[in-house]
Amino acid sequence: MASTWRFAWRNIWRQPRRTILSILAIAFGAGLLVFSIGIQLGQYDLMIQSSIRIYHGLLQVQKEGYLDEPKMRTSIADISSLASDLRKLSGLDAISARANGFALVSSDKRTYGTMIVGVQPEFEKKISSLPGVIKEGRYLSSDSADEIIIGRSLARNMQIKLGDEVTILGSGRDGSVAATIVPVVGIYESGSRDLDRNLIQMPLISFQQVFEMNGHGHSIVIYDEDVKQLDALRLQFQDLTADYKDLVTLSWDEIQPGVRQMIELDYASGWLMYIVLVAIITFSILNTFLMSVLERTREFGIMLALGYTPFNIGRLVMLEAFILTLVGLAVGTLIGVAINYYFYVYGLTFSGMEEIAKMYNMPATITPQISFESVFLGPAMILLFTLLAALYPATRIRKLQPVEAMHSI
Amino acid sequence: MKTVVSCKHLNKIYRQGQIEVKALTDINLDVIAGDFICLSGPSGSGKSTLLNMIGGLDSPTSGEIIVDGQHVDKMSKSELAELRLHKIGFVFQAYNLIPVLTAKENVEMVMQMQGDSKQYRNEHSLAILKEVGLEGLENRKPAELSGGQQQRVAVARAIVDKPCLVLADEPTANLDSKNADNLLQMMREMGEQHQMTFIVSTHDPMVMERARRLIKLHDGKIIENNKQH
Amino acid sequence: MSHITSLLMSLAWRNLWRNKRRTLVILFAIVLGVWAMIFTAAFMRGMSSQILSDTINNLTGHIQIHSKQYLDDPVIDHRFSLIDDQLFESLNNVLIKQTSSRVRVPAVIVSERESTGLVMVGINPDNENGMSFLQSSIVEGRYLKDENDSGIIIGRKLAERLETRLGKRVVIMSQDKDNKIVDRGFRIVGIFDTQMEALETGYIFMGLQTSEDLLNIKNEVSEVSILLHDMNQLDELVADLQQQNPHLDVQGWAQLEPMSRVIIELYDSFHLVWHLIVFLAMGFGIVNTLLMSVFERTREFGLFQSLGLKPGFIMGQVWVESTLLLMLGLFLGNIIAWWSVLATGEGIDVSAFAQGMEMANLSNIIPFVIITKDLVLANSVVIILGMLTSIYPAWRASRLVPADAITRV
Amino acid sequence: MISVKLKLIYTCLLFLISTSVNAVDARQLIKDAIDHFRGLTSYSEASMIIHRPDWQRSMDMKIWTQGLDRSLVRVTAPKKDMGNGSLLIDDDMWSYTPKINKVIKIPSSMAHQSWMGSDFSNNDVARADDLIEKYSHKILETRQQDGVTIYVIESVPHEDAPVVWGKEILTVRDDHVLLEHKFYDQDGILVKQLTTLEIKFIAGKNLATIERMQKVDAQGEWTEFRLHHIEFDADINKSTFTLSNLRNPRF
Repeated sequence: MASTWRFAWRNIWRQPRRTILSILAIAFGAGLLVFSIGIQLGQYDLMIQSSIRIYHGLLQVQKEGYLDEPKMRTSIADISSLASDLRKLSGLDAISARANGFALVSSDKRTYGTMIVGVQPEFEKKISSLPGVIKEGRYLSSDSADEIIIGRSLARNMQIKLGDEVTILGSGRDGSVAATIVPVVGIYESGSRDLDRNLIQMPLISFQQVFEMNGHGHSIVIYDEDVKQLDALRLQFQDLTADYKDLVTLSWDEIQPGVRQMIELDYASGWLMYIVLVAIITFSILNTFLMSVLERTREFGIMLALGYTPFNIGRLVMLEAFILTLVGLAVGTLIGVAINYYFYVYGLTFSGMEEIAKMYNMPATITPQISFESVFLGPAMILLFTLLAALYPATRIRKLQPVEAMHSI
Repeated sequence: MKTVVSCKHLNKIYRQGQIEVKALTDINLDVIAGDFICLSGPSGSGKSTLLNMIGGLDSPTSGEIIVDGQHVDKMSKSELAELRLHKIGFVFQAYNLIPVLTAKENVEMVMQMQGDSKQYRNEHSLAILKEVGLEGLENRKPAELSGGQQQRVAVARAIVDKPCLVLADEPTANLDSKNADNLLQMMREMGEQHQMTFIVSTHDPMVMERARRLIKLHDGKIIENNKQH
Repeated sequence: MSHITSLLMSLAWRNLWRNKRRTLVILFAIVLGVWAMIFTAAFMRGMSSQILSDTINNLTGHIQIHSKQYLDDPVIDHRFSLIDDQLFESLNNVLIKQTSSRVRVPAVIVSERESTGLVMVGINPDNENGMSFLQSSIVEGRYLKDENDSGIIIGRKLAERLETRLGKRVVIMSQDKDNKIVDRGFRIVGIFDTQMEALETGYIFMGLQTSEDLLNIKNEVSEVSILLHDMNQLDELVADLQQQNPHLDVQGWAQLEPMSRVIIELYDSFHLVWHLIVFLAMGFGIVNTLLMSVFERTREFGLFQSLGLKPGFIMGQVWVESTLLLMLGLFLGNIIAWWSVLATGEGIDVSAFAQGMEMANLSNIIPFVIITKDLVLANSVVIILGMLTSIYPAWRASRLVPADAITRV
Repeated sequence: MISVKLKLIYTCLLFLISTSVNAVDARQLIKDAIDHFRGLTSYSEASMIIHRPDWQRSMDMKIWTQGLDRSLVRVTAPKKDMGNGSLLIDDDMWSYTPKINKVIKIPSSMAHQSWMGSDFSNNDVARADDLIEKYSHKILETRQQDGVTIYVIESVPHEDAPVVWGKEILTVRDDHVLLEHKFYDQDGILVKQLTTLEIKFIAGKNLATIERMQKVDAQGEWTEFRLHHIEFDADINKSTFTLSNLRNPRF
């Protein structure tokens, strides 16, 4: 076997220039694919990260039906202790309870209807980047403080500034009037127009008092920066909440299907481009395989005369193609990974990126993903395509007749 | 009589790594116009090298070559190409013809490069192909002609624009004796008819017989330089 | 020189087909590459032109004029008078193709079963025609007759949500200029369908006069939308209008919809990058194939030299050969790309990713758009880079030493 | 949602506080009631019960009215809602909550928010006085039952009336007690109905003292309005209905 490999290896280098060009073509393709898949996946990670990081979390435990129809009464009893139980049982710390309401918020000058969310400030910091984007003032101090933070756009529309008091008027969980006057202690700017215009946070216990929640809340938000843990975590939390009636564990993409679909669309169109690219590369090197067989007809004739079977020769030809591809893939993959590693360390950014990043709550630098998938998916596809291409010349060998072959030039 | 080719103290040394191969050693040779010279000797004796050098395909290590009054050894690549185009015709042992062109196109090609008009090219190529006995085969591709026919086309192409010198490197090597004889016969006739100088390398005795002058080479040296007939 | 050119051409063309299989393989790679370039460019152009036309059609126009505070707080208070000599005069500009004045304020729509908040738009149907998506998107019923039309037009999705339909009455409620609640019943006379859910659920349209009557205003509007003859004059006109109407806010679409602008710019810059990538992928194959054909024709090139053809001629021969190959590939690639774009008809339906598309400001059908600029770019990349690339094999061919070449077996 | 509550009460009052019917013209039947009612003032005490399969809550309130344009409502129980008040003057609404001691004007976008969990939709109560002017009325049926005449009136809103219903069918006794008020959509399908469950003779009149609003497609969910006490022509003048009185716990 070793000698077959050595034989194939030597055959490859009979035409060094051609071989090097073919290897370069494969290396180029592999490098490009490794690089762009890495960037692409990195960007998706970023989009997912940002979208779950800013507010919605990786998973949410909700009462069944709440997602479709967010009624105030579709709530989870004693949500703070459930959240703390889940923290204990799962070992994860980034778990926070929330309660949601809709209310009229007025300043002296204006009144707007907005979302009001009761949060646990201590844990909210671990699951959401919102506490980190306070541009004026500070984040909420404790679970029971009477204070709110408000988005920049809403503050501007309501014509209020830090320290001003706003009136909140809504309906409590029991239908009673929920009302309070609270000072604005922080103004945030998340970059998401929706949030900045539409979301007010207040401490959970204060919220529960104002809205007569009686300890209830609407969702337990679970955050983990490793999106790949999603399925495992989901199962874990389904198990942990199995004893509770009507609780469902929802993943980020069920809560925000838009981001996932955007990624899927981009991924699908990305793959179409990759496949076209790999096909072009395959055809580019198909000639190398083809010629290395056709110009060796005489040689193969002699081999046939020496007792090789066409199958042996075909295998040799395939092996040569395989080795050549492998060398190219190795070179390209190394280069691709090296480039990605460089950007992994130093970050990649380009013009226009910042504006897009802002729209989607993303940082303006992409960190390429370096994972099994990002590194090997592209090269594997090239290998598959080139081996398929090599089959064609290899099958031609079966038609060879020893005497004719030996007499051909 | 005019001297067409003049070689003085011609030396050619090939280097293959550490090894030096003396291909030609101190060749002195004058060829007068209208001569039909046979260059003979065993393989490796330097026949092809000498021919290539006279034709400017290869350059000497030392010494000088004068073809039709011009110092070949001092010419640039494109001057050499000009010289070959206008003054020298080549016939090789094999692979004389451009495979993608027909017999007539192969002959016309040189005229085309010289800028001859289409009508002139047409008339002359047809005439010369008729002269070499290929009437009716003008539009065949080389692959559709026999070895002898191909060599005739090669000769026709070499002489079509009346070069002063035709260099033929073993033109008969791939031909059977009858075809070889015919080709030789034809070349000689053409030379005489069109007042062209032929230098033909060969190790075929039959060819040597037909030569007016026989030059024998051995290990890169002229060992015999006889005038016959 | 023509005799040499014609010789070069016929030699090159015949040489191209000496090894049919090899030429076909590389031709296929080129055709695939050219196809990929043009098809992808058409797709991206379709995306960006879709974004642009959607942006412009979705009530944005090329330029919009608002009162200073309107964009921050789009309510009835921030309106401006149309009977303003200065404004009237400055809108009488030769660069302007069409203008449409609109009342555009928040409102609530109520059916028997549901109610929802949205934006109520009062338009002059004649001025609006050709300027926004509305008239062409009417799928049921009719367009507005005039400014006084008593009916309203609503989106299909909105009708579904409200469980109402064409011919039914709904109640529209808003605030008049004194912030008093005003409401009225309106009959639905038209249903529009735009594929963009946000548009279909977020807007209703009525006659401009009807809306002014409802809001108790006269000759006052929320915005004037402007369409130009030539988009290149946009910046100039924005500056002029702003200067002439300092009390108003004049903005071009790119400022109004920065997201769309950034995406369009990104797509634009990606064109060339993608072309280069595809070219590189096939470039290796082109060089390799040409080199193969050069080296197996070594003796022939020796022969050419012995016949007195200069190195330049030999170089030219190979070069013309590859140029012919490239042009043939371009020709077929263009035809196939054209054909495949035609075959997609109105575009590809990506409604499976509807929510993701909406995040990117896109509708569900993406048309393929071929424009001259993109065709020229793709073709130039291939022909220019292709000719540059084939210099190497051509140069190799011309560098063959004649004595070696001719005697090589 | 405060406004909705307010209007709900307001509408209920319209039907509760009814006087005798002398004419048999449909429009007149309703107009007379309204005309008689307008110019009158009233003070009443009532409670509202919102019932759901899994919960129920009740709220007591005091209501002052003057004609159709003005009303003031003060919640008296349960304790946590005590003191909440609403004021309606023409089409403008204000809300007051003692918790924050603040009066808030309800913006239009909120005025039509559906009231969480309630069976009273804002639409049917949006314009109480519209029922006279913005509808066409006709008597569908006049029948005798238990010695009283019962009129069944069909009211169809005018084209531009801010009403979403296709038609409303009211069943009124000749002593002007509303027995039933059905709301049909524009396809003629019954969406919800208000039914009088109890009639008592109080304050010198026959009045519906318990009314229930129920959506047709949500059984087990209803809202009841119960009238406990009412005084007509009470000592109420226009100055009762002011923002300062909204803040004033006496009212």
